[in-house]
Amino acid sequence: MAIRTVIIGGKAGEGVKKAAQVVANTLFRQGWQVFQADDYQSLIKGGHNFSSVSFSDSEVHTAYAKANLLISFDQRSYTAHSEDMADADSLHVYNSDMTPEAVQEARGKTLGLPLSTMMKQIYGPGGNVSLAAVSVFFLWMGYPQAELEAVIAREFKRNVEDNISYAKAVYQAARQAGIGGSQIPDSEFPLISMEQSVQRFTSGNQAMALGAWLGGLDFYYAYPMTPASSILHYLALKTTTHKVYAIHAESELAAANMAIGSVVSGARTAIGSSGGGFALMQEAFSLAGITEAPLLCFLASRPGPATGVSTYTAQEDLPFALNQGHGEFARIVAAPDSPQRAFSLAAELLSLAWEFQCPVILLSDKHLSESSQNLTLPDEVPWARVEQGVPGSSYQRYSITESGVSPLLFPGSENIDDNTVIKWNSHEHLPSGLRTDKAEAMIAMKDKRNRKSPAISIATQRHERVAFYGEQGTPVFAYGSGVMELREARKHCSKPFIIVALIYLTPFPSEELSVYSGKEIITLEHSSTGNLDRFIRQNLDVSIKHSVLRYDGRPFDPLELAKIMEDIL
Amino acid sequence: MAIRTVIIGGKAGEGVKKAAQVVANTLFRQGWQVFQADDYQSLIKGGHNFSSVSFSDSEVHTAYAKANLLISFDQRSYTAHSEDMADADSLHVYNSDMTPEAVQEARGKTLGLPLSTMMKQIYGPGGNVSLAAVSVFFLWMGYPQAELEAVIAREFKRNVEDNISYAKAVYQAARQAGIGGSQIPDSEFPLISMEQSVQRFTSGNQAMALGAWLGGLDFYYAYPMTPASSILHYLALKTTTHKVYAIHAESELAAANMAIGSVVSGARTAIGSSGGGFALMQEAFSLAGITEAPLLCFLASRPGPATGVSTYTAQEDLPFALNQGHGEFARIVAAPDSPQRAFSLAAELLSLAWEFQCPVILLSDKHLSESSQNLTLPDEVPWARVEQGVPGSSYQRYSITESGVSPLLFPGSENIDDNTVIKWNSHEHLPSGLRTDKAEAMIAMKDKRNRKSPAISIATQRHERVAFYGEQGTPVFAYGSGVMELREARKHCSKPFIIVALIYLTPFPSEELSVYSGKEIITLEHSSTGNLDRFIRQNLDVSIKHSVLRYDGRPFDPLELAKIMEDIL
Amino acid sequence: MMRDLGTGKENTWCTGCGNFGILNAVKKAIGELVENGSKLSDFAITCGIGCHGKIFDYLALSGIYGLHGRGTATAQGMKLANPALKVISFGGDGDSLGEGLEHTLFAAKRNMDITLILHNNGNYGLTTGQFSPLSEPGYKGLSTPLGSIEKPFRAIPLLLEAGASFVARGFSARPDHLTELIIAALNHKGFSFIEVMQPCVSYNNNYAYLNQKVKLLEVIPTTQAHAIDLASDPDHVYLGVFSRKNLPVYHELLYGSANPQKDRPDYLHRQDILHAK
Amino acid sequence: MMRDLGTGKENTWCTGCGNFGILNAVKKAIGELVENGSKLSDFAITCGIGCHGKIFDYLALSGIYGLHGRGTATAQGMKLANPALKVISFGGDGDSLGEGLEHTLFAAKRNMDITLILHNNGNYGLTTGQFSPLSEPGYKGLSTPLGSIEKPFRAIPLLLEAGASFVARGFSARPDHLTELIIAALNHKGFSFIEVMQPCVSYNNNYAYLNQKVKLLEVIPTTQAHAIDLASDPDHVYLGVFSRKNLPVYHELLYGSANPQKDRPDYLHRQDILHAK
Ligand SMILES: Cc1ncc(C[n+]2csc(CCOP(=O)(O)OP(=O)(O)O)c2C)c(N)n1
Ligand SMILES: Cc1ncc(C[n+]2csc(CCOP(=O)(O)OP(=O)(O)O)c2C)c(N)n1
Ligand code: SF4
Ligand code: SF4
Ligand SMILES: [Mg+2]
Ligand SMILES: [Mg+2]
Repeated sequence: MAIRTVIIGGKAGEGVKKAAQVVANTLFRQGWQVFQADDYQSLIKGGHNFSSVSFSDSEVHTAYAKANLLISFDQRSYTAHSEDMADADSLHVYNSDMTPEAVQEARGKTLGLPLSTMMKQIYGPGGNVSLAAVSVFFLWMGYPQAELEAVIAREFKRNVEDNISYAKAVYQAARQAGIGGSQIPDSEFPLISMEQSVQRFTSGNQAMALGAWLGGLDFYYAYPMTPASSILHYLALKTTTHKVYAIHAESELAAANMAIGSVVSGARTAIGSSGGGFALMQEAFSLAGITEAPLLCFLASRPGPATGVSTYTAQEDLPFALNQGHGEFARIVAAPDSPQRAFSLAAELLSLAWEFQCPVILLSDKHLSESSQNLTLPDEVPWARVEQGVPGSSYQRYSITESGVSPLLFPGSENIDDNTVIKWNSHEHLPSGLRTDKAEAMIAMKDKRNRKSPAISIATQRHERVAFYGEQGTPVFAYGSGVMELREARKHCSKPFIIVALIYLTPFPSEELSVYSGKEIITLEHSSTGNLDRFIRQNLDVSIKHSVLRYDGRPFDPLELAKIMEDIL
Repeated sequence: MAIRTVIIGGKAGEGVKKAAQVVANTLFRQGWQVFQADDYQSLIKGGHNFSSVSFSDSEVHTAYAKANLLISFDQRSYTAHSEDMADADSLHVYNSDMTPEAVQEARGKTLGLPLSTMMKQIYGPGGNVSLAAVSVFFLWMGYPQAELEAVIAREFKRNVEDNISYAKAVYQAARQAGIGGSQIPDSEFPLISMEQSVQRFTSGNQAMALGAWLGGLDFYYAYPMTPASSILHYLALKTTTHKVYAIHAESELAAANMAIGSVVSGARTAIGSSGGGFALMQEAFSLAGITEAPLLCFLASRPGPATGVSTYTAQEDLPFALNQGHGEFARIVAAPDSPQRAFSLAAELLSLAWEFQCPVILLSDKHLSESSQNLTLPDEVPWARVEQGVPGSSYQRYSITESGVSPLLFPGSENIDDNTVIKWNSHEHLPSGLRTDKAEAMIAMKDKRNRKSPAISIATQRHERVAFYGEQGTPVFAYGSGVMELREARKHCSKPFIIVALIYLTPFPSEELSVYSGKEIITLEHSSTGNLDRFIRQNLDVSIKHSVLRYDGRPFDPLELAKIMEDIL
Repeated sequence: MMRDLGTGKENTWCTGCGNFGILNAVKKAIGELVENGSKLSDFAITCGIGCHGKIFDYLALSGIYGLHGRGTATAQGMKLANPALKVISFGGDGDSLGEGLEHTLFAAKRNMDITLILHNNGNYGLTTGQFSPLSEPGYKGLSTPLGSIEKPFRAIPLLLEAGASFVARGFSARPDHLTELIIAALNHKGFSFIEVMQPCVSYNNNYAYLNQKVKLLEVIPTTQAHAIDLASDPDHVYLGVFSRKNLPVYHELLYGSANPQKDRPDYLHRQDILHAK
Repeated sequence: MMRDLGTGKENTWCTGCGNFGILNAVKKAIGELVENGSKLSDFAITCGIGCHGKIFDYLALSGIYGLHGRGTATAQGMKLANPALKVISFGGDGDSLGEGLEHTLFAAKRNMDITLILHNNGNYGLTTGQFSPLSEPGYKGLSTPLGSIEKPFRAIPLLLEAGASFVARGFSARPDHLTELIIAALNHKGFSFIEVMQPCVSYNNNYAYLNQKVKLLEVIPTTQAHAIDLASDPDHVYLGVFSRKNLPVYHELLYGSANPQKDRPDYLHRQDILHAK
């Protein structure tokens, strides 16, 4: 079925994102496959934000730039999006109080409503213009007014009565202006009563937080940084119900070192940040390496370097993510190719971290982290299991083993007697955990740690390390939200291609990719210098015919990307 | 001529290193080519330290493990080194008070002297056993007692009279025991009166500090961390004479951000640390990237991860050094292949940093940083020059230029009028330095910065980016102190090989190395996982026949390495 | 007349934000200082990341928009390389007392001759209102939905203890008083710290509270203990100068009256020094 | 009888180092606590990097030898994950008041129920005697060959200001008194801080000075101002408890009497929670 898109634009503080969430959630509850992306700036009020909700009856992998229904609250949004109509049937509802001289759009229909005036009439000062978007959407979908009222009451808790009056007034005004009936076949409400227990509508960050938690996560330490902050916010909200503790520490350095402390006490622990904060966690990351601390790290990228562009998307951190921490140690780096994958991958990675006692990075980017999509809960996720040591005076934290993995015990846990001494160490150490600088001891302990790498490589093969989308055509390598963009673009591209979605990056999934050795491939990434190209070339003997690079912080529109792909295929 | 080695061993606090320095300096002043390496532990008193001084009439690139003259102050040193005699003529002088039952060594002669008893007789409590090593060395070299007295008086300022008495007493006792006359041809004192103005005897760290200073360095910010600390110590000592300011900041984070502040004010500035401290400077390194701050960074490696092994050597940080800082930006990474090179390279890199306004890493390792060697001052080094902007209201810090380099101005400098506004920015920015999040502006500024990379690649070709030692045989790739070890080993290896010493790592010196494309090579590095191999493979199409890896923190003995090379060649 | 200190960049602070008052006071203070002989080109600014940091974009002054928490470290480096500069560091409460607490306290300890203006809005404004080191217990933000369980630091007592030689408190809604404080801070030789009470209309709108509680200090308290008591008085938010001391400044202890930017030895001079015996 | 708390590892502190006194006092204190019912397996230790940190290798107790400056952050994480643990963080003056100042002050602010023992030797011992945040002006070390130009922090006043609920000072050469302090600190519920005057015979041998200046506090001062005065008395180095307050502790505010290590929901329980409406 066709894919339809609703775009809502306005100032920060006007509730653009919230309105889009209500729209998206309504569609989700009705059984649609929905994708929501939010474009916002680093400011609290004003500026220009817009949210896009694309939906269809089959999976939607990213949002579209052209809208079937466009709602703009202010002049800037009106202008910014006046070219963004999908087709002649598209509708642009705008705030005529803000945009007095609306010109006819390139295509589509326009309808000005005095949204501010109506708001003033109902609320007096204050008010919530974003409800207007919900009303227009409901009408446009052909949903009855009663449903609108119920949704408004449920979703906007402050000032419920005025809210309902305003929403109704807009609904009526729009209906009088001739909008009405459903634009979408089969959109009667409710179409499907969603099985809420297996389907959620979550952002990538929520999915990975929840997935990690289901896999055993107990503690999360972080310092807010876009686009990773919502992991912290989400888990903090779950303290009481989920028995997970999300601590906003004084800095990323504190977060990472507190996290390792919690690991020593036996808690399944994660940390998260964006590039700048992650940079501050480097020394601790290396500490996790030498102490063999299982530590799950979420790295959600945004354009860099340094502060960069805080609220937009990028995949610039690949080399940084792959080469974290001074010194040599085993680690795992993986990137989900959808919010759905983020859920299962987070659990997988937490489990692998504990199986192999090593730090693990889940690499995402703003578009994947902060965009929302239908999430189907998998029946099962891996559970972070621990190889338990035997308490007693002969216990050694770093016992030399064939596998390189030394059994664990935790201070103060029930099975520990007074003779058990569990010593972790940031220095090179003896099996006992006591420090050493002796040549043979250094070699022995490094060898022990290094022995884990091949085992990790085999263990990761339990999971889908590379996903392939499509059956024939040129292979296009991508990871993270690049995969989402390509999957959506493929729907519109007349020439065939196979998407090779790299999920596990370290260890490199050589086995799955050996078929491409000697072949021509295309790559796509959000970087200006071709990090992914260099990474692939380092690990696989391919010739890269074309690299699609984008580095303006914006995701690709699927239609635009389809055109690019047609050109280069 | 033959190479001879003096090894002095004892407890930390007994002055082992100092005695070796006096030995090395004496030899240096006499015109020998000298190499001194110090093996010490992370403790202040006790334990086991030893220093090795190898010398010859041609350049010595690293120290030897077997001694012609061995002096041990305590039992532990006696035992640790009892196998370390170079040949049957070698002499081991030990402290018979500490080693009552000396066994005859595998080879060589031994002489026990009651060094502690003699010390007690002269000093009463206290005293300085290390002078004994100097005395024995002087006698062994055939230097007259008067010279010994002069050197002792000059080098050991505290307690001069007792020192001289003790040194004389040991000299006499050793002479009576039959040591005497010169063991070395042409060792009359003084053999050559060294031209102190063109020759120095310095450690790698001193060489790079001095070289950077000669190239224009004004400020150095650091937090002590072995093996980088002596850069700080050395520059701090030069405050008054050299007008260079070395600041010990509250942390590496402070050091790096203070440094960038000083750059903004126009000062040629460097920072330095080892891996753990460098990890803490990542965010600031990335800040240097986006703000285009010329910043020279010294990274002196030791075994990792985390605290690792503080006082030993390693080359584990290569991938970390090459991929520093989140986000994408131009940078230069280079590694000196000797203390001599460290001097010129530091100046080169400071100059390149300012020419291209980018961060630069000088990568070394403990063995190169802390070992000392003859340094011949080059006639000239590059001088950090600045492309000056034109003051006035139209000045833009980040003006878009063909070359990618935007002219600089500094606040408060003499040519600045009140209308000149110079804005640096950690966010993505407009040419004015004001922040932006606009797509086109992001692309324009990233493109500007990226344009520097090819120019940097060309500019570095002014310098020796790769050094080749030898004329024929298998190419052996190495960098840093690996090169020093190979150069010394080559002297003893019957099979020929060419050392390919990588000095510039980023940009990769493809031009110089293209001749090796398709060839078989050998690599050598101090790493357990083959970082150098991966790095070379990523950049050059070679097949690596053999990788010599060492990761026990110790440098290679040249004779041992020569054997390894003979086996694999 | 002095040129405009604005940059023309669109201001993205929320309407009513206390930052406007700070911006205006800074402009006025610098205007007055320039009138009294300071050179505009001798001012240099830096900041952290946060709503406060945006002041960098609205002030046509030289400097660097730094990293979150590191502005005061950067400011020290700027000052040391050119002591003729009057360096102002704008900090947020998350920025200067959380992420960058260490740099703040060391700048004070060193009596580094720079000025730190703390935009105390009691939260992390720019990252959507999380609790900050100065938030009250119970503060609800996205990272503390059940209410903060930490006690706030007391900015002024902490800075006094660390060694700041000039310590004051202003209020963004008292721009004239704040202007005076900024002038005094910039004229002070040594580390000067101004805690500016800065209401955040979006996440911590304490205008009413502050308007009710603020009170001008009559004199500079003579003891540190008294200054601390007044600064942490539960009934009043005292505004004014809490402490002002003349103490040796770091850069003069380091290199006397030299100016490293102006006096740097050139290449030939360095060659001479190198070869001097 | 309690097992030996030593590890048999060769001790590499300088002969006469004040750290020996601390090590002995810790062993004795833990011995007494165990005698009085504490479980040895409930003690957990951490430290920074420095001479002080070597105590980790000499104590047969569980824990983690942490990063320089970060021990007190790590200690907090250990405590939070298992509140049954008695967590001790050993810190150096460079470590806890320089590199890691922020964590020290935040642990105090949070009243995190852990103990920080500060080995105050007035320098960076392990890295060969550079000046530290507690070194006196003029201190000559390798990084300050012309003498330090910074004033030292005052550890106790700073910690008091940050919110530490138990603050004391001991002297490594008064091991019995120090033992008592450590016992009191470990018994204190909340953040406890002991500044231990620890002579460094190699770089800062202040035995004579301390032996002459130390004096026992007679009572716990009743006001913070008085505590600060006594702690920074130029004529005496007072030893004893400067402040002890009963205040809510962080982990109980976070999760009451739960124990995350023992009460963690298992996989099936998580599935239930996930699917609960
Ligand atoms: C290293 C790092 N961590 C986190 C962030 C994200 N961040 C930006 S501003 C901010 C907090 C702002 O709070 P505050 O300093 O009080 O400034 P305000 O916005 O309240 O003025 C944070 C956490 C960042 N930019 N850099
Ligand atoms: C990040 C980092 N920076 C620097 C070091 C080097 N280092 C080790 S110990 C130390 C200082 C020790 O001083 P202090 O904390 O006072 O301990 P002390 O040795 O005096 O007990 C330093 C700088 C390190 N290990 N890690
Ligand atoms: S969020 Fe608060 S501090 Fe930030 S601009 Fe708005 S009112 Fe000001
Ligand atoms: S250097 Fe000082 S602190 Fe370190 S062990 Fe020796 S005496 Fe103790
Ligand atoms: Mg704030
Ligand atoms: Mg110390």
